[in-house]
Amino acid sequence: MELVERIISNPVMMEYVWKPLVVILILLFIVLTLVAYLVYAERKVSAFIQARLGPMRVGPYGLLQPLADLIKLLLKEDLIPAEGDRAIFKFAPIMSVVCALVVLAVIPFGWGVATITDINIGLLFILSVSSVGILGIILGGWASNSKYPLLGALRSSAQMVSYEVAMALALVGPLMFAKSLSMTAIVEAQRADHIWYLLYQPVAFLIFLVAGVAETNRTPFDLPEAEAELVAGFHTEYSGFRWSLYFLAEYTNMLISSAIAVTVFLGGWSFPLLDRLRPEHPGLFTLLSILVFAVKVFVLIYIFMWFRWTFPRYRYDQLMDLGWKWMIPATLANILITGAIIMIGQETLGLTKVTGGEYGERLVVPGLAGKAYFIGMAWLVLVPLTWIILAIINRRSYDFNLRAQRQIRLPERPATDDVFGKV
Amino acid sequence: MVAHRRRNWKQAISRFLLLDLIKGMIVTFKWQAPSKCYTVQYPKVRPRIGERFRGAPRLNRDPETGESLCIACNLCAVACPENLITVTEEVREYLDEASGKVKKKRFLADYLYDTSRCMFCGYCQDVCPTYAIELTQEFELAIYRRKDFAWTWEMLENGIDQPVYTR
Amino acid sequence: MTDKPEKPKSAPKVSAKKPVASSEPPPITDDPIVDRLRQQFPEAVLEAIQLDWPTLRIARDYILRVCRFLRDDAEAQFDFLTDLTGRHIPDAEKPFQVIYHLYSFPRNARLRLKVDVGQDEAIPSVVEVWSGANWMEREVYDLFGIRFENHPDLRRLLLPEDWEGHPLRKDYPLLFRYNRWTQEHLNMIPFDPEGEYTGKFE
Amino acid sequence: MYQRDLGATEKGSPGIREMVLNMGPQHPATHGVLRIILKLDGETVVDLDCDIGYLHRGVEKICENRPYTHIEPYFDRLDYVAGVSNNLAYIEAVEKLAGIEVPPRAQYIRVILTELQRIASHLLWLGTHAMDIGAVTIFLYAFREREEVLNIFENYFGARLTTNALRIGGLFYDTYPGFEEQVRAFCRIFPERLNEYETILNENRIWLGRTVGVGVLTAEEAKDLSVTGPVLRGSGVKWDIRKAFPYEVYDELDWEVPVGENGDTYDRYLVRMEEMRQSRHIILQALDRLPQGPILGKVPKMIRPPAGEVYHSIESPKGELGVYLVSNGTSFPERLRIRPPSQINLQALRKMAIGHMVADVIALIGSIDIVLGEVDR
Repeated sequence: MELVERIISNPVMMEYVWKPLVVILILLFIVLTLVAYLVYAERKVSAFIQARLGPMRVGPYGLLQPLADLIKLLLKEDLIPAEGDRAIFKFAPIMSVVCALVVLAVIPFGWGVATITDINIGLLFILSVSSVGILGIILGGWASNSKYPLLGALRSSAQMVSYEVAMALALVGPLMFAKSLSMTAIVEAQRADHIWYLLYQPVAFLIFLVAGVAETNRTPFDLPEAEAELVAGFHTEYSGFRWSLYFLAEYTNMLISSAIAVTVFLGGWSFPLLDRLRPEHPGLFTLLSILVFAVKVFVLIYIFMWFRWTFPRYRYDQLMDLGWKWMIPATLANILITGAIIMIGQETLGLTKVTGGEYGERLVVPGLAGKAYFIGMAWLVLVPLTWIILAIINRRSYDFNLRAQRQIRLPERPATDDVFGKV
Repeated sequence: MVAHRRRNWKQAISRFLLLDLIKGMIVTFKWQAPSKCYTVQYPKVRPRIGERFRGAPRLNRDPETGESLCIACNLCAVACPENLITVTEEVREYLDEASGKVKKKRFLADYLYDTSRCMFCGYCQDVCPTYAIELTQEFELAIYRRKDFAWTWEMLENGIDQPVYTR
Repeated sequence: MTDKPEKPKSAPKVSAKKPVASSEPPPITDDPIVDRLRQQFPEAVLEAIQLDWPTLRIARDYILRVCRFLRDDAEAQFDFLTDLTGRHIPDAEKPFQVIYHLYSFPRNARLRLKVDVGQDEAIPSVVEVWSGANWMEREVYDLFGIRFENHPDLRRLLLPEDWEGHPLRKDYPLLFRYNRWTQEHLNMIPFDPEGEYTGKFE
Repeated sequence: MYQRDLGATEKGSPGIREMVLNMGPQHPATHGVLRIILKLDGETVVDLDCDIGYLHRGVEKICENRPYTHIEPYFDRLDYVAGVSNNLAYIEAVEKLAGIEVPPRAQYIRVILTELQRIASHLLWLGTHAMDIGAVTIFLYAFREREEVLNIFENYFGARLTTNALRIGGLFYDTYPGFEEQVRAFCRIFPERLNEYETILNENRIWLGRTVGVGVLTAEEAKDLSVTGPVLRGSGVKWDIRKAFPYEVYDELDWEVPVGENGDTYDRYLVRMEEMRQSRHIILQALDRLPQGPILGKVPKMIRPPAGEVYHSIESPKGELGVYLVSNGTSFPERLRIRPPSQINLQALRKMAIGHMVADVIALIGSIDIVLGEVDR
């Protein structure tokens, strides 16, 4: 008895087991509820965009719809294809959802206690874990032993490989200012500098946004599950709760993508003028910081949804085109030009200084003149230069020359074939 | 007239500034106001049905005497492209009040209308000389048993019991 | 429930009334295209009459050559096959008829060709003249059983490959619910008028 | 099961390159029960075969066993999104065969109704086509406008899709009070809504990428394949039956035939969008000229056309809808052939799709605008 008590009240256990467990449970509860309501939000947003009402029956304004959906999904029959690989088929959605949830550990939802952990390789951790999550999709598509899921899985893997690169490279730009991979340090850098990195790095933000949409398999990049072509893509054969795990993973990924974008580009939980509260009312500040973070994330999620319900879907080869011919060159150009801008600002003009602090050294632009220089350079030089570089690289592509595209892309018709004869 | 596409510098610049995408997004954003919603909450709110709507069949009665208007002339059965109406007639004697004599006349014995095959073309009501058979505005025809699709004379006169949903 | 007995009903009942007498359609005498056709293929045009469109009756062996001539000829220019269909006339000596509706874009004119086909006879396919004839000929083959020679892909179009009979023939019964194909493939249960069909899974 | 084996395995033993993908008959983008068997190399279509007939009901056989007056409701069920156009094709064929005159008021109303139907059908096409390419919102916008047309139909004939609208010799119903205002109100809002769709789609780079240069059908190929309607016009052939063989009062009205240049999916899209505008133009003109008078001509009680045959075709929203009617002098037709425009247009799918990707096959099915009720009959 005493032993048990000692184990329970051991400060090491307290610090490394019980406290994290409680935090994890609370976080999971909140996030999973949130994700359920994200589905509701998606349905409502799509309905309003389409001049409809959306779910209205379960509860007032359909607010209990996620609950009803959950019950429905739990009660549904769990089908496994007869010729499929049963073990992998069952394992794949779990893998997808676990990877999505693990990432939540390092996201700074707010100041202080609201950040669960802060590891100094936060961004790398997120990028690496979330690329493992794609394995769940590939395995699920493969294990279904069906052609549509297989096609979806293959599309998904190719898409992930190309957009992961663009996503990671887009983050390099802001990191040059923050000089840290720790998520909290990035937020602190922006807060201390009274700036959002969106202003310094518009190109990187745009590319990150697009890559984030692509990462989360949403229209216009929802090729893995393109419902018109591949029925439902990789989860065609899934049903019931396993299907909902994929769904959960997708929406969690959307949450994570926007959370990273908010942290890196939009100042995370910080907000101008809010800092004054910190010394006097730390509790209130924490709460407000969570709120600020949530509002920013939801604005981005709304934009994701808005994209989805406005745009048509890319074709597979166009998606690859966009990834490799536009996004990756743009990120590389962005890194190069940003480096040059920082060099000039730092060495020639002396507008910046590197300071150390709680979270290691970072680049600080103290004066208004320095800020004006960096913002001006970003919008007046960085954006046009990137476009020009892209234009030179892609001068033959269809975005410039539809006529050329027509000549290039006319399908090669086989002269004769033995299978069906003429027509 | 040739529906041609414009390709010029203006368009190229607008593509660089993503204007083609933003314009579309503005349109979808504009429609979000709840006042522009087109949904009719069906079981709560009944949709407006056109006056000439051809829905569930009905056999009309004479509003004064309460007798069926049908004279068993069989025209509707002939007019039906699907041959789904079965009119059974019987010849009965009755007392003619005007002359006070006993006369013989055809009366309706049974009327069967198979709604499962009905195309709601309206030929039966067009051809009816006494406006007895009529396609009403009732459109809720779902039924649990397949044999209940065959509407008898009684069902045709009184309508069928449809559950009324309120929410 | 009105369950009709499965008796084959082929001919309409109301044919007892006498048909309305119609005047004979006038023959075509001075159409340059028909003259050229007659010149080119003296035995091809069996009959030429003026219905709503000029209608030519063509000998079966000539149809491919006539079609190619009509398409390529500088005066005819029938470059479009509007429709190709068949007809079954049970009492005739040659019970089948294949009917072609041609159209000329430059001249905005139509032409109808008819070819009589006997029982178990095949007719040359015109797919090599107009590729659009492919599915139309397949459909005629499917529904009438007229075979087309040299068709690249003569399969049934609408009905299953192992269906028996050709539905648009006049001797094909109208009500044909229980046949061998449905027994093999559809697992149909005979309809019981007294039975309860609830629509639920049983 | 009945299709030929497309030979996925016969080609190479160690490295099998081609995969056979069975698309349909239950597939979200095949617009019904169309089955397409695709032979794929990666995602590129090497070959495809359409398997139709899942909805075959033998309408032609049924019609041979019905009197002329009973056939019209069956025509509603052919192209079930364009019932009035189908009715018109049959009714006019019978009128032509029996020599029945239609009073001018009925002719004008018929024109108004068929053009409304064309708008409704094209709106449905736009919605489904855009949804196949991924723009789901357009689908609901287009259906919203289509609903307005269907409301007019409901008020007019009492049915929304299976209209059974016309009668041999004219119309059954005269206009209802408020008909003209309702049609005019629709015509007022319609162009701006159409502009909105075009704002979303016309210049959108994704839409352009998905449609421009996809499924090119040259004018020669289109004529060779007997393609009609917007698909033919998209290929640059300026041909419309309403101009070539004017029926009803189309020759008195002023309108134009939109034509594409390149014969790709985008041109077909543009042609149909322009056709909707032209239809609205026709409707407004016909409303202005709508004469008073009877709506039903002199029709014999028993319709028994003299023995003979007639081929009559109209420009339905899908293309040339022809009716070849052979009469033997009785009240039953001897032979009734329906020339189904979307079935014959569907033949061109193979020519268009080979060399493109799976996603383009979907876009092409949408751009041909098929309705399986008509393809299979």
